[in-house]
Amino acid sequence: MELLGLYNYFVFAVLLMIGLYCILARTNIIKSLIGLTIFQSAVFLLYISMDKIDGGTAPIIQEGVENQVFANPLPQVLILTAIVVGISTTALALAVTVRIKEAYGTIEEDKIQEMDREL
Amino acid sequence: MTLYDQLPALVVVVLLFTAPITYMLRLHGFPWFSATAAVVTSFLVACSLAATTITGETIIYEMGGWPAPYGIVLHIDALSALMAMLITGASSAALIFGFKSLADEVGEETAPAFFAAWLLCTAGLVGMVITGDAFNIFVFMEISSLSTYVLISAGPDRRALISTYRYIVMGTVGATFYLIGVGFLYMVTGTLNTADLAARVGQVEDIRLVLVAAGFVSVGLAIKAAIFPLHSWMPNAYTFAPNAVTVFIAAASTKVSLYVLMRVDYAIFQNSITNHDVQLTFFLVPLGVLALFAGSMLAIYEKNLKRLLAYSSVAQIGYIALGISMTSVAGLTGAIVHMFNHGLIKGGMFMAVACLALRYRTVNVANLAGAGKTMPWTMAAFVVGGLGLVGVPLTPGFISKWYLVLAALDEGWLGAMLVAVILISSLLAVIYVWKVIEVAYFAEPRANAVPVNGEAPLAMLIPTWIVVLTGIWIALDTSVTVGLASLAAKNLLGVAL
Amino acid sequence: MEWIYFGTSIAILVTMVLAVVRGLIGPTIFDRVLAVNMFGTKTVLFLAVISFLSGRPDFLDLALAYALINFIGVFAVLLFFQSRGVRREAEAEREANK
Amino acid sequence: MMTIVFSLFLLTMLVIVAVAILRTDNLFTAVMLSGIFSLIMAANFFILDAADVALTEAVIGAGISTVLFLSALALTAEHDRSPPVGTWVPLLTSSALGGVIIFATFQAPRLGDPNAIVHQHVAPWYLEKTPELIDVPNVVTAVLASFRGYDTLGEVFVVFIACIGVMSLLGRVRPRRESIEEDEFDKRTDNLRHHLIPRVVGKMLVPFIVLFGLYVQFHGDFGPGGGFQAGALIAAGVILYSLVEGGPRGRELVPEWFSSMLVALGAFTYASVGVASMAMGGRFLDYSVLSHDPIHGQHMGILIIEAGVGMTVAGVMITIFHAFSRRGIR
Amino acid sequence: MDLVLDIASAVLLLTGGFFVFVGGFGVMRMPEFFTRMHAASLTDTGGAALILLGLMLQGGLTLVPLKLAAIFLFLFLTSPTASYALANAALLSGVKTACRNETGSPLPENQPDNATSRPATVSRAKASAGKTAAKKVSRKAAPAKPAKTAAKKAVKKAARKPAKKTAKKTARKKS
Repeated sequence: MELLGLYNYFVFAVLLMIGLYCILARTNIIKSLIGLTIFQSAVFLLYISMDKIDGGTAPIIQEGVENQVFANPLPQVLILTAIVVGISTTALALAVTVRIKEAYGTIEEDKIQEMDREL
Repeated sequence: MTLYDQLPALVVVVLLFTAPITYMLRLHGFPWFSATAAVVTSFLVACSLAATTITGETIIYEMGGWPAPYGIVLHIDALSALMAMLITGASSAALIFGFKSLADEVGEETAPAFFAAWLLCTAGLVGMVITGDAFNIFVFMEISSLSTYVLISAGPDRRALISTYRYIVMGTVGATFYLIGVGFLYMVTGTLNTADLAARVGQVEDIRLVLVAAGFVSVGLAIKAAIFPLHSWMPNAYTFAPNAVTVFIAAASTKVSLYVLMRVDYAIFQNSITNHDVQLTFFLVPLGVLALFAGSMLAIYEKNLKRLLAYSSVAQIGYIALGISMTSVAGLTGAIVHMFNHGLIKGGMFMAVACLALRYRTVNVANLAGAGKTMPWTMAAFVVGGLGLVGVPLTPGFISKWYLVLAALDEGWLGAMLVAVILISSLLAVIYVWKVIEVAYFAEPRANAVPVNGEAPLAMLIPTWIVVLTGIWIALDTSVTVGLASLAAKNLLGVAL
Repeated sequence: MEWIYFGTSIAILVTMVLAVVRGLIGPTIFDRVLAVNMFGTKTVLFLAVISFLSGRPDFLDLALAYALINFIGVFAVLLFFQSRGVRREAEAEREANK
Repeated sequence: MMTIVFSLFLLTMLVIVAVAILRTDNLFTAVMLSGIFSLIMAANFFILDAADVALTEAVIGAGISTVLFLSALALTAEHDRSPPVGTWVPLLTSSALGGVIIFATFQAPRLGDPNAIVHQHVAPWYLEKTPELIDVPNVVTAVLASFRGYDTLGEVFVVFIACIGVMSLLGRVRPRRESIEEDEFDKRTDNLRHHLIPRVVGKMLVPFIVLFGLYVQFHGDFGPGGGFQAGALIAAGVILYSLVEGGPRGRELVPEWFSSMLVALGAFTYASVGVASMAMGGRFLDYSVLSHDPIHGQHMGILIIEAGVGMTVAGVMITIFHAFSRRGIR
Repeated sequence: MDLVLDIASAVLLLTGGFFVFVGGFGVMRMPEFFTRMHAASLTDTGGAALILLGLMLQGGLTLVPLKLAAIFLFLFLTSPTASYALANAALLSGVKTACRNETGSPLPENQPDNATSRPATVSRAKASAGKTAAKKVSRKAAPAKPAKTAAKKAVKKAARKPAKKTAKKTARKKS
């Protein structure tokens, strides 16, 4: 049971690994960006895992219900911020990718590197 | 509440508030004007904050009126005021300098977007410096990095795009690492306020998570600060950005990450992890030494002048890292002063390069033959800056290296080695600066070279020389920078001891 | 009643797993889109049941939002196929004209 | 107990899908799978009692992000053609990273442990004081908009700058294609008008989505929701319209100058609430001074800034989508 | 009364859960895309309807049943639409169905991801430029591994299909 309670963290670690590997090993830009979103999502998982409390419920106070236990609102707020930051980064990176494709005709980093070296 | 009480917030609010206005009002010439006005205002505010904090006072400003661990507070001491001054100063100098060259490179249509991005970049950097909340640093880090991506991608060459992409990936990974570190810290302390974190992290029983958090924060910030093996995004980003942008980000942006690294490490980890000074030394000294050598060597073999200066920045960041790693007042003073001085030097040099680029339409060292004759003032500014990089007396570089050497001498055998390293790398700096000077002054222009029509316009030359002369002045009268820096260093270590 | 909810949600979860497996093995892209779509609807149901299970049925807003978003995703995919088909034709034609 | 069972399912699926994303060499498949990934993540957030985050992740992660990736894919390439290079270094780096984290988290508090430090220090204060100081039922909204309003301000500026970036990158249009006559090309790539059923149903749903977005916006104080989710939902409605009717008509509905002004206006609204509270003698973003009654002031402040957030996010998402879609036809 | 409601909703929920599961099973086990789609779309609507109805009975006299009804309505509208759209797209890009197999022999597995819409492409290219160009295109467009088979299939298919539409179109274009 103890180990199961830590499962979230292990999954966080594994997702982080997959994301980083995807970023580092793949030369295709869009693939790397998908890796980047996985990488960021992993961190969301870390924070949200912290907010859970046994027998708790989402931190929205209900009228007329006494003695409710609420989950921690702070990590949720932070992750709301982080999600929006993440999509902003992704959108910007995708726009750059489209321009790269138009300028170079490819979105494979190694090929782009070759093209630049010729200059 | 008087206006005076609101100053800490104003330094960043002015910038944030002006950005949407700049974007919305599409009048001719307005974007540059409003951006400059806002940045200069912010600079003046930062100066007045520095004047307050030089007495040793720490300003706490509660955002939204909520008290410390619950709301976000701004935490301004001598160090943050100095950094805010550096950032806003560099930003205003680069804007004033770029009045002409930016109009060239950016164009009327995209100007509102570009200057709004510029404002937000400055705001993000200043926000990172003055905030007292670990997560807030992340938010403002993202503001500054996203706007830096936008600014770099405005570069004319198509390689600007691929450098932007690399920077986005590296920058996001770095910021995410930082976020993971903050998450672990939050997990063991339950708070995000830096002062509160510093107090509570000492009570943590199981140090493992704190240690890993320290690792993540340091590596993440090292990526953002372009400390040597993690610098790969930087040279190209500097090279292909518009010239005025390079002036600004080279002067300010990596230093802010170094500042955060220093602040977080000294305020939070030094007093909670036993032997953390040793760990810090083991983390930063090898990286710093490697950065000094690798950066200088790469600069020596580089043909593109902008990239040459970028590699030299890699080396100079090595100095700052060395200073941070020494955990002594002299070392920290050296590091902080060097952040400031290197900002000035590099800003001035990149300005000179921008002048050269305007006339020569190229920044290849080989094509600059004869620049010493056709553009004497620009090249003179470049040479003074170059002497500063080497660390010749009477230049700002000398002061900071002097403090670094003093600090190193206190460190025993390791320090002696560091002194040797610093001296050798200064010699290497002589080589790469000389390489440029030799071409500019002594080489004959090629027969087929494009004729160059004289000196850069005064609108660019004057700001360049103002920056260069400020550097000289700071080298002669060290009371402000060294005063603030040693105060800051004592503050940082005072928390640690 | 709780066990009924639990059983239903497990059934839905298992179906989600099956959908994911279909998404993984393909073989055509349409199978994957089908899997995504199906996964989306199952998520809606899952959330609806879970919000009853946890005693907070006021969270049904979420399920509603999911239902809407899922639909938009399918449209985007459809448009993507359409433009892809045309793009490939254009490429082929260009190739042929050479 | 049930939470753990559900988590087990969902998290395992998460890992499997992530591995599949890594392994596939078809980018379209990868995008589809990352849509599934986001949905699983959102469901998992819901299990972990983070309703607001689940809503955001679903709308932004599974909805908007997928649409953006598909738009970008349509403009770039579909296959990941390169074999992985230098496989060893990334493998070692990432396994070292994972190893360090697993090593570190072995002592971390287990999921849902009520004695964990995170539940002790700051969090109870928020839960306890919110009814008294701000008096909105949704504590997440209270923390987001008031206690940590400065963070949210920063975040609004992050999306603002993203919008600026995308506009300045994709704003300048390139010349039209030559191989196919342009109206033909537009007609066949840009809309779904000739599909009768999707067209009817899609257009029918648009007003409901926007209405639901407004509901989420103004109900955010009482239930899951708020400016971000609402903005993204409203944008999703407009995006749906553009998908069905084609980009040009979508841009007629919400002209580009309007959406980009909306972005700046939202950010401006947020910042001016802060400046107004400064002018009225409070700290920056101290809503209590906005009205004679502090709680009423807080309500007012939260309402206005959430509206600002909603405007910005909706404007940003619409602008970005239009920037991509316009790139496609020209 | 409560008990009756409970039992009714339990029956509805469990049946719904069963339907949903059957749908998932069908998606796993059915031999090709259109049959899988059939399994998915039918149970998507049917199972969802049952489950939501079962929940509605538990909602009491609040806003909850209304929201559930809204979800139901949305699913009822969107799910078939999505299925239609998907089936249409699949049909147009030439995913093969079991029913159209002339020989009656079991179908070969559909071409994997990379090759789905190739037949149409090739036939059009062929109509305008002849066989050699078609070969070139298909070989070039296909990724390294399934290149040979895909090209072969594509050419075969192109030969089998007269591609009337395209021929007409090109004729118009030429004139």
